[in-house]
Amino acid sequence: MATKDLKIPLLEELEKGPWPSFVTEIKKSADNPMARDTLRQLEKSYEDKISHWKHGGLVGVMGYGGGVIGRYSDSPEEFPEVKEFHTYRVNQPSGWFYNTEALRTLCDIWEKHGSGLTNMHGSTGDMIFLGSTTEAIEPCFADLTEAGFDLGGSGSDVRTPSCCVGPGRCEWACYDTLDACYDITQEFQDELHRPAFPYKFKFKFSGCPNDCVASIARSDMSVIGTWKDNIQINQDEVANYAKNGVDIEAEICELCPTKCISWNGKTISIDNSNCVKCMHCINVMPKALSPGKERGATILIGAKAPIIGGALLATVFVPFLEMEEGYEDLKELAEALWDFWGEYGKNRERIGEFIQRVGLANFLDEIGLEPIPEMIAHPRTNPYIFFEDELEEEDE
Amino acid sequence: MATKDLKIPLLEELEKGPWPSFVTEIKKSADNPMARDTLRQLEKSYEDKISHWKHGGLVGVMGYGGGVIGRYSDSPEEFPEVKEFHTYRVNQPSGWFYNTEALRTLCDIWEKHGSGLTNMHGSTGDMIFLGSTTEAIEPCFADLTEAGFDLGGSGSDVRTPSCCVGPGRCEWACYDTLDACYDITQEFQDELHRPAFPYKFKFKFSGCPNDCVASIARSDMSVIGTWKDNIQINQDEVANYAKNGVDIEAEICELCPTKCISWNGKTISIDNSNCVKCMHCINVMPKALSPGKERGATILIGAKAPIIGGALLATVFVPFLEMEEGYEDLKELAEALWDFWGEYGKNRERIGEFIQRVGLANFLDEIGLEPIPEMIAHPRTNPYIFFEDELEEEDE
Amino acid sequence: MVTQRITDIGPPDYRQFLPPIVKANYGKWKYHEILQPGVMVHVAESGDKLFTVRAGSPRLLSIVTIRKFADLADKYTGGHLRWTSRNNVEFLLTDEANIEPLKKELQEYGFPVGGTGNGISNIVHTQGWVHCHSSATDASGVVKAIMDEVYPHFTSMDLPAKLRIAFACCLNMCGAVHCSDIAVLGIHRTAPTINHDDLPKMCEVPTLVSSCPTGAIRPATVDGKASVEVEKEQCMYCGNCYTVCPAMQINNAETDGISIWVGGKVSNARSKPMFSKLVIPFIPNEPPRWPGVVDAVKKIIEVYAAGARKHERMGEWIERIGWPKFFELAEIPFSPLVIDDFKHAGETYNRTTQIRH
Amino acid sequence: MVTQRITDIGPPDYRQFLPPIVKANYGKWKYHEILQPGVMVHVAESGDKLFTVRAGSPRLLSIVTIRKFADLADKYTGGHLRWTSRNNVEFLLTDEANIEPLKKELQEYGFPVGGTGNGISNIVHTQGWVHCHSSATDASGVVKAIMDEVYPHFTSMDLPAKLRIAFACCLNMCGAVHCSDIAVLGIHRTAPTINHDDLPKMCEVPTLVSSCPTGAIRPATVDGKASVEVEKEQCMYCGNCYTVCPAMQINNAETDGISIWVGGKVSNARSKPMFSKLVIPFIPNEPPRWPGVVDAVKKIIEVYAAGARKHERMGEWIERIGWPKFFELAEIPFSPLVIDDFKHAGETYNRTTQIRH
Ligand code: SRM
Ligand code: SRM
Ligand code: SRM
Ligand code: SRM
Ligand code: SF4
Ligand code: SF4
Ligand code: SF4
Ligand code: SF4
Ligand code: SF4
Ligand code: SF4
Ligand code: SF4
Ligand code: SF4
Repeated sequence: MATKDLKIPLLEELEKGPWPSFVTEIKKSADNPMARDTLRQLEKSYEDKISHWKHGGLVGVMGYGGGVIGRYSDSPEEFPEVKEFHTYRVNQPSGWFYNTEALRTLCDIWEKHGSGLTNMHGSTGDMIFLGSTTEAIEPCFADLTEAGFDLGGSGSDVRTPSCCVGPGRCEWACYDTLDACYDITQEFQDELHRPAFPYKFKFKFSGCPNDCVASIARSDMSVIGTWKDNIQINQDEVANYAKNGVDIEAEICELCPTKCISWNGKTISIDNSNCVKCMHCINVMPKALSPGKERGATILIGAKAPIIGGALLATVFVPFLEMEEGYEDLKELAEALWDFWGEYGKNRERIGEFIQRVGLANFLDEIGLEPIPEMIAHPRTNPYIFFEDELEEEDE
Repeated sequence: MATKDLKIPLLEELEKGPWPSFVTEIKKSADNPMARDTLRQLEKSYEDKISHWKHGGLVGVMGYGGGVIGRYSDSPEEFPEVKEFHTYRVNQPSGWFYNTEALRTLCDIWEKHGSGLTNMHGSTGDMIFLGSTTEAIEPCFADLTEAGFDLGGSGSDVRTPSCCVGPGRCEWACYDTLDACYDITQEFQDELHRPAFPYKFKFKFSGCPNDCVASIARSDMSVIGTWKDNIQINQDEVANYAKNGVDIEAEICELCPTKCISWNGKTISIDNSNCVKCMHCINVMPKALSPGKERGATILIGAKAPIIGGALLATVFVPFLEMEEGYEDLKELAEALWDFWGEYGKNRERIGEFIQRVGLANFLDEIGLEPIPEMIAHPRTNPYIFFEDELEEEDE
Repeated sequence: MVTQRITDIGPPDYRQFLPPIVKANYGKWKYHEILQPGVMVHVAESGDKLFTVRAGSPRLLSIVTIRKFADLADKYTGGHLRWTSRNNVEFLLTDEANIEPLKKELQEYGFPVGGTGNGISNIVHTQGWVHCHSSATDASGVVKAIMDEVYPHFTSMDLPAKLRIAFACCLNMCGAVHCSDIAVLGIHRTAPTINHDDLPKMCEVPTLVSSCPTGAIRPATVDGKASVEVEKEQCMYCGNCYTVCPAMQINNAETDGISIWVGGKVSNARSKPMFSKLVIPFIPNEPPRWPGVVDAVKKIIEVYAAGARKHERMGEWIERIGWPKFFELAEIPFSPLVIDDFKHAGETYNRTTQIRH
Repeated sequence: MVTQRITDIGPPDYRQFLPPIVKANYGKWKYHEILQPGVMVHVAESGDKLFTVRAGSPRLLSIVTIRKFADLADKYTGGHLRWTSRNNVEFLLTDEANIEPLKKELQEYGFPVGGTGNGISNIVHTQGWVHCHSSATDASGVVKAIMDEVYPHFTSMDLPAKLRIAFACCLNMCGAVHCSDIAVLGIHRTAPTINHDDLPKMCEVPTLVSSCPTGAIRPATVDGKASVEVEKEQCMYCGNCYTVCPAMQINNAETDGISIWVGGKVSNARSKPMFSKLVIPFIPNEPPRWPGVVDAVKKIIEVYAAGARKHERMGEWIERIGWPKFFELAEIPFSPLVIDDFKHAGETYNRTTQIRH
């Protein structure tokens, strides 16, 4: 490999140590001049402790408003090969499942059109193809679609949905996360490729309250599997866990958030009416316990990172939704949200912030959802109640 | 009594039932024409469901800015005797202790100058003398001071401090609430009688974290007794409680907020380093447990009712203060607060709201208190950190 | 002349009012016991015993009654008595034999003995139509109606824990109801009506404008005079403007009424102090006996008494069972108005899947 | 022409990529066991067993490595593999005998097997100086330096519970670090410097002005051109203006650096999801190996590992022992900057006497 002449002593410090090194990875692609200049410019950042990337003019695929992030070196003379260094967000398959054939095809395309560097995967879930010229965009896109791949979202659109492995491997999946993610992604191709919202909108699908795609923290619509009926118990296996060293009282009963499990030294019993489906007992004894049989999902709305008003976790909108194939209820809900937010949301106002601005009760009223106590942690503590509307209705 | 001719059928409904009736009380004073018209006007309010009082022009004692609340009937022709119906806030003795001589003197003064109606006591703590004319104010005040009583606060001043019964009767008093309340009241007579703050400022003194004067919810400076060392345990008495039916595991260990007590069926043991001095275990077994010996108080600042920005509970400023006679530290702290708030607080901005507006860290800096983790429930979750000041200091 | 006026003497020194037994054992109490509802003994390290007999009071007392209390105190306590932070009267005895006769006389005079331990004590309350200009309802009357109904819990100690009821007649919350197990709060529901004739005479427009927490008040010229106007959609009927300016009439016989809040507490015992939360946004004013309010309070107490564990305050119980269950048990329809929409509203939304289905 | 372009096909159908054993047992899994760090078995109702070998990855992968993974998959898994939500690679095997050879080859190639159970998995992270314009620090380099140090916790499962570290290079928090056990966050600490020449050409002033969350940006005419000025006292260096307008340079080699946050979580297990809280406001950028950050993270992990009970996540442990104790144990000086002063700051003040003295 043609890396000897690269003077990157600082970066090479990061080839030491047991964890696989991203520097080594970039070096592996160093036959590619873009990768070489990536390393050289990065070494410069390591020297002077500042990013040397600029953003700027829109780049992208014809007819799409997103999927490519434009990026330019701020020292194009010094690093001509990364003068333009755009990324592609390539929509990953549900659950990040691949076969080797697909992977090799993707590698070939990226060898042909870009730096040969990727992120597997980006934080939203896409495959990130890291670094290509403006010129390469359209041909690369053609090759991708030819191979059955499409771009993901960027800008004020539906972002690439993602999901946990779910029924593909996990015994706790309370609905088909892979299918729901795929179905929703397909349904909203137009919304994904042609930004028309006040700001981005992210879907994430987790099969159970463990929330392995962190949907409650970072998706505008978070779909988290849960169940309604009783936890399924195999008492023999409970006894086995106890025998094999699980301290059921300390590790399970005491940590149950509603203290609804009890252990008599032989069997456990669960007051399911007080179980809040937190998963903890099931997590500790997967052979003995499983979620109930009446399964569905809780739909939560409005999580986001701090910009602008502070980070938000998602809020319960639908405590329990049966996740039937086709997901019509989910789609209708999404569209109801978008209608209202699309009309009244401010530019760069995520839906979570919008809900807070207009007030949850008003928002629910507008989208036609019945307010129920499950939507709140507790009722208001301040007496600043807007009665006017109600009184006007009484008058009528 | 001359109550037969009073037509107050609605109010008389409130003479029924086992609880002592305020209507009966007013009737008892019905020889007094003001009390009669109070009943008549109140009956009118009961008929038309609205208050018939107005506030308005300032009334008061010469040289004082507070202590008398002006009140006028909105129907003076109909109820001439309550045309003027001002209240006096008479500063109660610490802990609301009286002897019969003092009570009789007060009754005589009030018979002479007012309606004969009182509140024993007002929510802040004062005796409230309910209803007198403007003319009566000065003579009544003269008689009160002659008898050793003075007016309490109203307006933007120090309000009448109050305290729990403390060492006067309660075994849990961690400092001398009665003395502290009296001392502070005497110290700040000028601040109490001559409003010069942005808004009211209330002191309340509770001898232990049970907080029997609700100071944490409704005083700008809340002084709550606590201790530093180990809870004193009499294991024999613990055993007695257990024998007499206290389920120590369920009623105490499980309800301890930090689960720092354990019970082996015979004795309890407490991990005092994790005890948060909540009082619960002591409350349940007063014969067996008592607060430690190293006693003092936690000082909390800024509680208030909802107007304007929503209600606030008080915030920890000093986790532990030795409450030595003279209370110099307390007085210094109060004055430091008033200096800063007095200068920068907005009109009608309670100190709790002011602290939130300027930020707790800035506030502490201004009054010269070291910030410590005990002052916060948890560190910030948002990344909006103002570094500028710090960086400027580095520059210097 | 002026020099002869006595001022700034402050309250009398409490020491002169302390009973001798208190002086002797000041700060040296060992433990206490509740002997029966309303009767306690505090035992000093010295072995001395102080007995307390606590009587309920309507707070609004005539001097006739106060003198009667003085008579009783002279007869039974050596002239010593005190009031509590919840407006009950406490007779401080050293002779145990005096307890029953005193109780009897008090009860005959109409003043029940009770209010201790795990029961309901007196309702902390405010002025209402008896004295305040901005009250959305009466205070003493509502309190009387409720106390008549919950009376058995005053004279017994049969609840899981203390249950503190407080009442305030407007959202100034002079009773500091905001941290009560059950708070009964008078509320206005319509924007103030402006008396444009009086306003310029009585009030300063800038002070008035800035008194409004929501910025609903704007300067306006009405009939050539400097007055204000109120943006109704922004008004939340706090009455703050009325307190600053009497020409902004906030009281409204048609629309004023009462709201019910639950689950607050003050003590630091077990759980941290908590605010009360709104559960019933509105019940009309129904003088003289407010049946709607009384029934609502009674129902809440019943379900609490039936459901809570020993030592569990209202708010602790509700946190354990969850708000959905509380609304269900108390048979209170869930009103969208209880969903917060004030400054920190977002902090009150449910942000977890932990739900009872 | 345009009609021939393929668009809006979406991602390929995942079904084509599922291993046969997954297709056969789809949604019919019974339980799983972690056989050793990085190796799990999922047992289906049918009795079928799916073995997973999880390997760590720097996320930034060359196609050379991806092809190597493909080779390994062809050799050991019938061509089937997946990535996880924390950017690890999972090889999906049916033949238990292939586990050890695959592990060996992976490790030889430099990719450790681990990341399961009660240990540290891969660090979720962002672009940093490798690709993003607004990064206050590098991402991949900091992550590499930390992972080298916490490596033993990746290849073992010796912690009380899962410990999730996340990294983001600016407060846009693309890594969604805000709910992590330990969050490492790049921060700017000075207001943007304005390029008044470029600004009028590149940006719309109204959009720019309204992009600032604190209202620090005001329109201004500079050298006769429409530009903006920044009220420094109001700026909290969020970089929002820079994202909207490249002429507002937020990066600053002197003052940029890293902050450390702890105690967040996402799962609904036991406790509700929680945000991470700031404990170290600033550590300077120290490329190439960021010793300050690495040491801080290591120390926090050490005290957590020593103090937490089984199954207790970082935030749950700290809530149990209290924040004062955490600062003491972690030997972190308490900075006034960790005291909140943003919108809901008052909600973070301590409003109880419950204190460990
Ligand atoms: C590539 C990626 C980071 C990564 O290394 O993985 C990324 C990169 C950028 N994000 Fe992000 N975000 C990425 C996932 C996220 C996530 C995580 C997620 O989606 O689960 C978040 C937090 C969750 C959320 O949406 O709130 C996130 C919150 C932001 C924000 C703040 C949004 C907010 O409402 O708070 C911005 C700022 C903005 O929108 O202008 C932002 C903006 C950006 C921009 C576009 C900066 C810009 O304005 O140009 C970054 C381009 C970097 C580059 O040079 O390529 N990025 N961004 C992630 C997308 C890859 C993918 O498609 O898979
Ligand atoms: C008399 C009393 C109620 C009672 O029946 O006991 C009372 C009565 C009034 N209060 Fe109060 N407050 C009384 C204790 C309280 C308390 C409780 C306390 O002090 O512990 C509070 C809540 C705690 C607090 O201070 O936050 C309280 C919070 C208010 C407020 C709201 C203040 C705030 O910052 O939120 C106002 C409004 C105002 O200041 O304009 C107010 C205003 C008023 C005014 C002066 C109304 C006005 O603007 O004219 C009331 C006069 C009523 C009248 O007709 O006499 N009153 N007020 C209490 C004083 C008696 C005494 O001195 O002992
Ligand atoms: C007399 C009084 C203090 C005073 O100076 O006036 C007082 C006296 C005692 N309180 Fe109190 N408390 C008094 C108002 C309060 C208040 C304030 C209030 O109610 O507005 C509180 C805070 C209430 C709250 O949290 O909302 C209060 C919270 C407590 C507690 C904690 C209860 C809890 O578990 O949350 C105890 C401990 C207990 O009862 O086990 C307590 C215990 C006690 C003890 C047992 C203390 C003692 O050893 O003497 C006293 C008799 C209690 C009883 O009545 O059963 N006292 N106590 C007040 C009587 C009011 C009344 O007439 O009913
Ligand atoms: C593969 C993956 C899902 C995927 O589709 O990619 C996954 C897979 C599993 N998770 Fe997860 N989780 C995965 C990310 C997550 C995340 C998201 C994250 O880390 O960003 C979370 C939320 C973390 C948080 O709360 O901050 C997550 C919270 C859990 C939990 C709850 C832990 C807790 O007690 O709080 C469990 C239960 C357990 O481990 O006992 C769990 C359990 C599991 C199980 C045991 C489920 C199963 O039966 O297969 C899987 C193996 C766990 C293991 O690694 O020990 N998984 N899991 C993700 C692996 C990431 C990685 O490479 O390390
Ligand atoms: S979220 Fe639940 S169903 Fe999905 S992988 Fe995690 S544990 Fe399994
Ligand atoms: S799932 Fe959670 S709440 Fe339900 S019984 Fe198990 S530990 Fe308790
Ligand atoms: S606050 Fe404490 S010391 Fe004071 S009376 Fe109540 S229990 Fe006793
Ligand atoms: S005082 Fe409270 S925290 Fe301390 S041991 Fe007793 S119950 Fe526990
Ligand atoms: S609560 Fe309101 S109406 Fe009642 S006394 Fe206080 S200020 Fe007046
Ligand atoms: S009642 Fe309150 S909100 Fe309405 S106008 Fe008056 S001050 Fe403003
Ligand atoms: S966190 Fe900030 S600097 Fe890092 S990739 Fe996201 S936007 Fe860019
Ligand atoms: S960095 Fe943020 S706070 Fe500062 S000027 Fe820019 S947008 Fe405003």
